[in-house]
Amino acid sequence: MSLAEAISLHVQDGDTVALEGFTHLIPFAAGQEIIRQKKKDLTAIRLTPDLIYDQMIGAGCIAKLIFSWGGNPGVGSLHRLRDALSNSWPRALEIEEHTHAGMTNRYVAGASGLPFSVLRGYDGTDLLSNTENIAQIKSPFGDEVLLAVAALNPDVTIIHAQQADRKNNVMSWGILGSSKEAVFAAKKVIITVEEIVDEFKPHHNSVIFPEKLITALAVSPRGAWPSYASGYYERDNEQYIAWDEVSKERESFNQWLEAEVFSKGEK
Amino acid sequence: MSLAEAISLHVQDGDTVALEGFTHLIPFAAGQEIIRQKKKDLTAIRLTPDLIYDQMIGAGCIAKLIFSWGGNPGVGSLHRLRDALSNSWPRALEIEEHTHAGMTNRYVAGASGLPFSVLRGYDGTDLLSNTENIAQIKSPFGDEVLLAVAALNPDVTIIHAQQADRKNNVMSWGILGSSKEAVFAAKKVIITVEEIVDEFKPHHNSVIFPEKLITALAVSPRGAWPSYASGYYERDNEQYIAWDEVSKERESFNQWLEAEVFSKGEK
Amino acid sequence: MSSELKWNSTEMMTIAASRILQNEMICFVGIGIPSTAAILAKSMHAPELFLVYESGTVNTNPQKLPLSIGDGELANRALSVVGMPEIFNYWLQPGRIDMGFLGAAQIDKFANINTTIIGSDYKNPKVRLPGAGGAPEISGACKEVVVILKHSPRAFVEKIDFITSLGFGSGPGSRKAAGLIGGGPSAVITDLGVLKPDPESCELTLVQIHPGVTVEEVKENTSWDLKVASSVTVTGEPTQVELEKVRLLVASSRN
Amino acid sequence: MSSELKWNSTEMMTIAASRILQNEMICFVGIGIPSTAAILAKSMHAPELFLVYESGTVNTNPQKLPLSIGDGELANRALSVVGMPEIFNYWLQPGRIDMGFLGAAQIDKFANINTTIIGSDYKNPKVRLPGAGGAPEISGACKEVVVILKHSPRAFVEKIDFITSLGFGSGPGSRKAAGLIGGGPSAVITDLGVLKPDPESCELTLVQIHPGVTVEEVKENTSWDLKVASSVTVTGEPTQVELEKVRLLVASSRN
Repeated sequence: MSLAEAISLHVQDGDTVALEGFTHLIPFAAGQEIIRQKKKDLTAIRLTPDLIYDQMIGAGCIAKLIFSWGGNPGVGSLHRLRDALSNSWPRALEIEEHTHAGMTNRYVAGASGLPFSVLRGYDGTDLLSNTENIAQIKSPFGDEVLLAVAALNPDVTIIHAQQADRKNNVMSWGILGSSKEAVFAAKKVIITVEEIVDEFKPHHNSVIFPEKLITALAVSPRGAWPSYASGYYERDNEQYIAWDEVSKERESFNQWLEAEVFSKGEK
Repeated sequence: MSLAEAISLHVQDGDTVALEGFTHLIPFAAGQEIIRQKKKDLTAIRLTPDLIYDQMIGAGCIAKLIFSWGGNPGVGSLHRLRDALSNSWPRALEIEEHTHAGMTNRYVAGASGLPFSVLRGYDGTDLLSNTENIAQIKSPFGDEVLLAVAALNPDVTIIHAQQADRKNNVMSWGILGSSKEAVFAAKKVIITVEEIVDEFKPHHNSVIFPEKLITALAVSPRGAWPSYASGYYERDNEQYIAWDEVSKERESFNQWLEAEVFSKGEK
Repeated sequence: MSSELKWNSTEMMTIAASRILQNEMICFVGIGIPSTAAILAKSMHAPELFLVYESGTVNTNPQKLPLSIGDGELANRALSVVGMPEIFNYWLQPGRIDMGFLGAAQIDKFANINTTIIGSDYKNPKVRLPGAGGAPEISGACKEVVVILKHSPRAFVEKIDFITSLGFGSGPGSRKAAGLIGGGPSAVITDLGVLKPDPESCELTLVQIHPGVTVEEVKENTSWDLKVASSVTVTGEPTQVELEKVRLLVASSRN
Repeated sequence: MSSELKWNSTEMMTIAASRILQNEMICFVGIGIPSTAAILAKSMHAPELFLVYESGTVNTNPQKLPLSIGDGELANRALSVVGMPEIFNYWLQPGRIDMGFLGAAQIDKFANINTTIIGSDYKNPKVRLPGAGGAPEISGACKEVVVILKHSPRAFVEKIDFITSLGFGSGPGSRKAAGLIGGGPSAVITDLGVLKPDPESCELTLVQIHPGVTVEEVKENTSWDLKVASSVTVTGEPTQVELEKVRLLVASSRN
């Protein structure tokens, strides 16, 4: 299946989507295809919105953002995110803000088919009074009070991985963040991969996603660029730095959008 | 450190111990060293007591067993366990009985530094009214009622693994059951390995235990025999079948204990 | 059972179980006859059967019978091997498994299962059995559960001594009340025939007998007054290929 | 700062932070100056420093500055790479980490940290900052936490606009009341000096100034009336080796 088909068939306006990958294997090609197809009113979940959600926010795809750290890593701010929050441009953006530990455990709950996970987190912070979907919970085995976070079960989780085999199983290695949990938590799963291989070679700390978990698989070489894919290509940090300029003004962003997304086909 | 030193230093009478490894990598050498050193009054945790705890029970090391499935896999019953339960021979044995999902999540809670884990489990069973350390818990995000299991934090977890490197990191692969969680949950960790290697080669689904997690490391070739060590030796099923006869009567068991444990040094 | 049959009753039970498995199902398998049935099905009509074992082997394709639930054969031939938290929490608990196979020491008319004790006093039982293992949650969360055990009055009892795994409890509504998300037992396959829960009452009903077995024989081996379907079918005879494969598999575990 | 110094204030801050790290510590590191300090320490006095990054890299040994918290350099040079549930739930949450490094946009006298918003209205802030990331739980669970930020009246404020990570709350007892298991901030390292919490009151106190810095200068850059220890030490000057290594590291991130 092509990426365009996968997005067209499986991402609907108004869906809750999670494009995961923690600094590594960020599914940029899929995110830009969502922009190209003008999907809208999405609730977008991601620990680190990163450039990918800055782009989707600027393009007006996202109505609500659920996240835990919203910067341009190593560079600075996400200007499209800020513009949406401050000026509702190009549309109003609602946010729901958590911690990495909280988001991770929300995916864990979703993956586990449970309504919530328990952690020690958010304690003493102002997030407690400003964030939904968290609640205190008492241990039934003593007096300790802990924090419960509500499960996340995205309509669609999208990740990028290195390889698929001929039977549509997928292997990924390197930093995976909360991707595994986001996949298990989702109702539908789209995975883009660098390439199809005959056989998976062993890697330290690799994870295999059996085809049973995958709704649609698309080959998308360099689909994580300008983030990186361990074993394939490195992070293109110039792009991250350049994004600061590109995204600062609406006009330069719109020019980028036209030139780099709408004028180009699926990567 | 030798296995004898490790057991002598780090396993105390009255300790709560977990010798984990799910049918694979069962730490038999360590268990038999515990027998040899006549440790007593142990609370012994293990999903599947298997032959190893049958031996330790028959030798009188164990005061309480916390488990979820107590048979001789593929063969039949554990006669020493039954004799201890029915006739308090060689001493009274208390049991606390769970399900695999419950035990696994008890280790998860212990590994996570939480007092409990939540699962969908034990529902509608008579375990609910006969087992300690389980309790119902209501979701703070709706009306669902789930089950909480209390954390397990063994004084000592003991596992067998394939390899250690020169810096005392340990690598294991193949079926690991709940070993990782049992290690993270423990106050002290003893690991026996097949051998020391210069470098870990990649394996599918391998797990590395950093030396920071390990209190004592001992080389114990064939330390999981008669269970198996993937990449080293296969399960010696004749021993599992023979155990049925050996363990059936106290006399034959005592002869085995004398000949195979007390008359032999550390394997 | 008549002596002229070319198979024994365990072979018949195994083959009947294997036939119930459909291609592409995700199946949670235990050791023994469930494994034999699953491996047989994969080599026959269901090559894409996706087998998960509680030890952590995902999509495994064993060629010989595993000696234990964590046999090296299962790990070496698996697509992947994961920890038990992932198996129980990510695969089983959310209802991802289509079919779970369970054995039983005792079963009642609502397919509730006992594998814990024989006797009325939990603290002082007549016989201590292995216990729960993964069964309660398998019974709870799989879309359907198939129970495999030999028919005898001691196994098919009016009241089981301990509910290790809930079937249909005391009838319709019990599973929901207990909070179980799975569909519950869809069939009980024995060496004599196949029982299925009545869609209305959930009570196990004899719907199929194996060749050479009579309805009367099944009723005699059931302690309660077994309901019998208005039309009872007869299991198709084991084919020569099925028998050969079953025997090869059973022989493989003796090596 | 006087202009004749052979280093800049960021270099001094980084070197001061690196010196606080002890060999064999398990350290939870963030990107930027914490990484530079940690890598520097590993190449100097603390070769066995055990670095954990929230992205999942365990015992990593980067040779150049990571560009992001999940840089390939961190993964390729790690003993192992694990998922974030394992990092947050198994490593951080139970109190296994000796020291956590945090940055801050605002900090108050009890070392409470804000990295969320500038302005009083959460829904409509003057400036939107990146947010919490891993900080609240790092601050909560590490045995000790070291905060690194540049000194300025806008950063060292009487009242922070949002508590992203709890330091000592409103003083002694606050952490325990909030349920935090870790010891809290043990030092705040800035480009001007080092503040440590008073053992009694938990209030940040100036205990050390960097070479060429005056106490007055630190007080001027702190919005509250900064407590000063009875004897303030002066940080040892950066050695030639420290400076060379820091500059090489910083240069490495530009490649």
